[in-house]
Amino acid sequence: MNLSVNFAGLKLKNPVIAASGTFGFGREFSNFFDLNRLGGISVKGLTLEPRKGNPPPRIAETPGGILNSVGLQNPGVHAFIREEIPFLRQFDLPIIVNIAGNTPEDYCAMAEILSEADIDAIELNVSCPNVKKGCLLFGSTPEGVSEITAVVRKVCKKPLIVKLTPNVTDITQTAKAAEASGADCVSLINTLLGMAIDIEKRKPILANTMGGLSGPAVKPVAVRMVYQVSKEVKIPIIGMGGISNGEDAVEFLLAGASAVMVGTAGFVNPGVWVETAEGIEAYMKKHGFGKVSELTGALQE
Amino acid sequence: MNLSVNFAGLKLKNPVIAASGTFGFGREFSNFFDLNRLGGISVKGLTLEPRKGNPPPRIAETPGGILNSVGLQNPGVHAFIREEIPFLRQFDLPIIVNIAGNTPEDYCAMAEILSEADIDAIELNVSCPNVKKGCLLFGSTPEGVSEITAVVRKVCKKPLIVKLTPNVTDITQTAKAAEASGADCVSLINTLLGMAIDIEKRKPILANTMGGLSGPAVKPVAVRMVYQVSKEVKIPIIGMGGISNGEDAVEFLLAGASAVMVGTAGFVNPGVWVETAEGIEAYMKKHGFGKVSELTGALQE
Amino acid sequence: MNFDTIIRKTEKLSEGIYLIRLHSARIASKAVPGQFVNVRCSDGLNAYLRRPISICRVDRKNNTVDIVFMNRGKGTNLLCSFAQGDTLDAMGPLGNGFTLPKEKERIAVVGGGIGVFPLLYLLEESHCACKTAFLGFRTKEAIVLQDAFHRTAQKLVIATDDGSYGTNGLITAPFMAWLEAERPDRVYSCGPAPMMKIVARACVQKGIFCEVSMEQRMGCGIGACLVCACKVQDGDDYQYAHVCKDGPVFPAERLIF
Amino acid sequence: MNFDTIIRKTEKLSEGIYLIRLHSARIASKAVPGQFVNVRCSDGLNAYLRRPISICRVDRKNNTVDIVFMNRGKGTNLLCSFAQGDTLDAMGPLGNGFTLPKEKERIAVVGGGIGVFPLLYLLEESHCACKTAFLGFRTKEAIVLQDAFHRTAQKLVIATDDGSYGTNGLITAPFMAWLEAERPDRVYSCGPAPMMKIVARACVQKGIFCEVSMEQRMGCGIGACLVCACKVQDGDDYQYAHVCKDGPVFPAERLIF
Ligand SMILES: Cc1cc2nc3c(=O)[nH]c(=O)nc-3n(C[C@H](O)[C@H](O)[C@H](O)COP(=O)(O)OP(=O)(O)OC[C@H]3O[C@@H](n4cnc5c(N)ncnc54)[C@H](O)[C@@H]3O)c2cc1C
Ligand SMILES: Cc1cc2nc3c(=O)[nH]c(=O)nc-3n(C[C@H](O)[C@H](O)[C@H](O)COP(=O)(O)OP(=O)(O)OC[C@H]3O[C@@H](n4cnc5c(N)ncnc54)[C@H](O)[C@@H]3O)c2cc1C
Ligand SMILES: Cc1cc2nc3c(=O)[nH]c(=O)nc-3n(C[C@H](O)[C@H](O)[C@H](O)COP(=O)(O)O)c2cc1C
Ligand SMILES: Cc1cc2nc3c(=O)[nH]c(=O)nc-3n(C[C@H](O)[C@H](O)[C@H](O)COP(=O)(O)O)c2cc1C
Ligand code: FES
Ligand code: FES
Repeated sequence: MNLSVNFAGLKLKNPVIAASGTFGFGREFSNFFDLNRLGGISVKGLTLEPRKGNPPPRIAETPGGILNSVGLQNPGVHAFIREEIPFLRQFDLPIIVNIAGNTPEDYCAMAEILSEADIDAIELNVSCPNVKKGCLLFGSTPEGVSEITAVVRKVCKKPLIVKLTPNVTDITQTAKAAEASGADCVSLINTLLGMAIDIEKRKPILANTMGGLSGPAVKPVAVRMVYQVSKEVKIPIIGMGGISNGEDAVEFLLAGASAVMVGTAGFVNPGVWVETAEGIEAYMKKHGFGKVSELTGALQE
Repeated sequence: MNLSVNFAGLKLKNPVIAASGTFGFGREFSNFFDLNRLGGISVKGLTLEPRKGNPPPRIAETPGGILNSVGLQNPGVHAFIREEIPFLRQFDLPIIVNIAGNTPEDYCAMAEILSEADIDAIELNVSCPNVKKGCLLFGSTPEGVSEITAVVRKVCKKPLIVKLTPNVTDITQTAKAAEASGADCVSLINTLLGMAIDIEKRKPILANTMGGLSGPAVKPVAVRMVYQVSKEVKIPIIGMGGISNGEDAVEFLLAGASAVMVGTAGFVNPGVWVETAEGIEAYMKKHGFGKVSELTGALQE
Repeated sequence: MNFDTIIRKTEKLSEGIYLIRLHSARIASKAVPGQFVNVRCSDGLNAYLRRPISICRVDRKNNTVDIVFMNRGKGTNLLCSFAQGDTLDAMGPLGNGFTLPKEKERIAVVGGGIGVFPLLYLLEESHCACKTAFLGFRTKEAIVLQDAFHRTAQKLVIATDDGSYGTNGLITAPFMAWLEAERPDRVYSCGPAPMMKIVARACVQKGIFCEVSMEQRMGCGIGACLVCACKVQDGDDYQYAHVCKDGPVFPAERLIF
Repeated sequence: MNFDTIIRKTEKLSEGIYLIRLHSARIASKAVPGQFVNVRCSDGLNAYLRRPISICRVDRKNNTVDIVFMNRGKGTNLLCSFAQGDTLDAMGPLGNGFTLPKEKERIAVVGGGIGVFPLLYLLEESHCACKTAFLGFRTKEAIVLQDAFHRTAQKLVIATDDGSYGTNGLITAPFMAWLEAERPDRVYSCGPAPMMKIVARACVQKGIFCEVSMEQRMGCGIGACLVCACKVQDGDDYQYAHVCKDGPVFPAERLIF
């Protein structure tokens, strides 16, 4: 069976992509499975300059999910190009580069640099809840999304994915803003802003007080948003949020996604990416689908 | 130990209130425990006229939570006053009446009628995601919340609680709007809009397509919102969303709530309301708190 | 609140169908045919909600209650791994049961798939002149509790969708023929909605007393959350009644399928 | 991906402290002292994340691995109910271990509470001239594995916070006195951060080789998610290293407590 998908200038051998921030630059998980089996990788969010990230604790377990507040710890875009691309290029694996910045200039500078690098797409992270400046501020309003998307579009020679935050009143507005400003694709959802308290210490568990919620708990919110966005935009959608297996992924595809990203579930089960692709394949066999794209939006209403 | 709390004109013998829509008008659960042990009840959301509600299925199970799309099935405010208040008044139990409408006039008419009834407070539901008109539309913007709160305030002679939706970019804005327009208290969160898909039938599980997410899964989002709102408003807060025991409730109190509501967890454990109050008491004993109000906002930062 | 029961026995009745025998004086002493228990399949977040399962048989002397279920999802799958001696949290008995027949009456039950279980309990508690059971299954392998039905009913008709046993096709066919010929006093039905619809409509047309037991996804199981809606007649209009509290058994003429 | 191991034995060592003996050729053949396994305490949403637990002992001949843990939350509480014959999903061995001493060297381990477990494994694998163990516990009742430490170390000093056994107070007091007098070649420490901070600082000051094993809440356990941050020196500045991949064992001089 053919699991490949083609959209937004990306060719993926299967629709399962490792979600940004949960898979580093692929080195660690490559000790556990063959990265050639992934549909793609979205690397840890990069900034122009290296970032230290937030103080620990950076993670809290919540019912059916986790909160994280890594705060974009990363070696910077230059070190990435120098040290990580050669490693990743050993594999037949589309590289999506997730980027975040404090200012439109930051985003543009990175997009320009990456346009000349050996990568496959750029994912604009305008939705990270764990940094003080920029990022989520842009992603929270249609105007902010428009602004960043438009300026980056001008300099970006790679397929441009805009990653949307779920922490908005109406995600179709930010999705439409991204589309209108030249995005080739939207990916959603980033994490839901949340908080957990250690009642013995009477302190937030995360040193940064609040963090981003991901994992199975957020799945219904994510499916809903993919569904809503798919009704309002024509560009393809990469869906994510709480996917743990092929069945979950099929929910996102039916809701309107062209591909999915999987993150948190890999912490518990490093086999999740491969198993999710296999699960989609099994579903297609059982129900007589020949191509993954036939599943996209195939909801009976 | 004294678990009583006094705020917004309400006197509760303990801070645990049954959440609207999960406890009917108290009759059913009264077969399982003594309603005198509750801090209060927020009754099923009422409308001016009776409503049939949405077609089934109205519930879907999701990881660590549920989606519901009851759609405000209720007998109307008049039948409630006639048939349910006498039943509830057999108990020493503050009655909070949750009301929803399509128009400001609906809300006002109900507030006027209920101001003359033997009840203890009115909870303005401007956050129900399961009805087509009104309600959530008002709750989604600070202007909408202001409008409804202000007009109801004029005719309402009871303590006025405004119940906020989490489906907004910034809940502190709607909370401040409620406060500025005369609310005595805000309660949060109502349900997060979500969706689940039956991949075998390729249809949404809920007949209404989307529904409201509640239960443990939403707790981190709810705690975060209570915390954020408590930093921005001076009126008391009733916190809810995923509470399953005393420890969960303490999280909300520490985050800034004066009392809590508990809903979904009661479907699984009908003892949850009583056990939550007992759990708060045990926590207070262990940590040397004399009054519940000492816990409110007692986060060390 | 403690709804704990002790599991006295578990048994695999056929592929995917399991019986659990609970020890519970609370349930055994109060249950009537048509009622259900609402069970917790795990004590955490896995299969978070309780699952409604009909009572299939009660042994009042020994205070045991049998439930029989099909493994068809997260919750029932967890239930399969319970064993003798384990504790099972079972709220109940819940809901309204069937109206039991009078001594002289001739009754029929029409069940399909997992709908047959409450009907066995009904037959065993019905002390009346003549009891006929019409049961539909997918295949021969899916047939369960045949002996038990055989013992309690004077006549037992079985149909399988694939014709691998008994009548070939839907159970409604032999039932409708029989109904025409026999005009029983009461008919009870539980199973897939299309089956119950045919049974209900035929009985209502002929003025034969008929009760059907409905299924719906549940939240609280006791009538407080209003999720388990079921369309019923309300004069010229309709209303949503609630399966857990107003049902699961409804008079056929009330229902709008 | 299959990290299943079979539980060969479980034992309650003291109030709230449990040992699980895993059968796993994969782990037993590769593990070195200081490494950990990342275990799933349930296979669903209860205690969703894996829990890191140090390897406490390895029997290479029999391919068994002992882990010892304190029941102090949701996950470890679930772990307590595992029994012999059960399957436990244990990823590992993970992280970097301690630098083993050379034959002629004199070493000390300084452990507190649940920090003592990896130190036992270290001592048992250290074939060197002289091994001294300093262990701190809350009370007499909390003392575990005393015999095992006794067998492998030439000298064993125990302190309890409440003085109910051994030295009264923190273990750092007798250790610091001894350190002053003995100047060992290597010191290894694992336990509460304040304890490790004292040990690390003293050794760094005196130029004694010292390694400490850090704890931090984890996500992936392998270095991919960057949540398990731990402040380390980076020239004049600091960086966040990661306990799971760069540690859990760090040279004392690298750490910023
Ligand atoms: C009054 C009543 C009596 C029942 N008696 C029996 C019985 O005796 N034997 C038997 O095998 N089954 C019976 N059922 C059906 C049984 O409740 C479902 O098969 C079961 O809930 C499925 O749970 P799951 O976790 O396996 O499936 P999942 O699909 O994982 O369940 C997901 C959610 O949907 C609900 N759900 C799924 N299917 C149904 C359904 N058909 N009816 C109600 N809720 C559903 C579940 O309760 C759960 O909340 C009865 C249902 C009702 C309403
Ligand atoms: C490298 C390493 C080795 C360890 N070795 C041992 C050991 O040998 N024996 C032992 O008893 N304990 C050990 N711990 C601590 C052990 O991981 C925690 O006690 C355990 O995770 C607590 O889980 P819980 O579900 O009981 O607690 P909960 O509080 O319910 O856990 C909630 C979350 O916080 C995390 N967490 C809570 N406390 C800690 C902690 N101290 N360190 C890391 N994560 C934490 C949990 O993993 C989980 O993700 C080790 C920790 C690390 C990092
Ligand atoms: C530890 C962690 C770090 C993350 N870092 C990033 C990031 O750098 N950039 C980004 O766009 N999203 C980041 N995310 C969000 C994920 O890419 C994804 O949107 C989210 O986790 C939902 O998917 P999941 O439930 O499958 O994990 C991070 C998530 C986690 C858990
Ligand atoms: C079945 C159901 C019906 C509900 N109906 C109402 C309602 O009528 N009015 C309202 O304000 N909230 C309603 N809610 C929301 C709850 O009052 C509460 O805000 C939400 O469920 C979060 O709390 P929980 O996680 O403890 O259930 C309903 C929730 C559920 C699950
Ligand atoms: S399940 Fe709650 S009313 Fe029926
Ligand atoms: S736990 Fe993921 S990097 Fe350490």
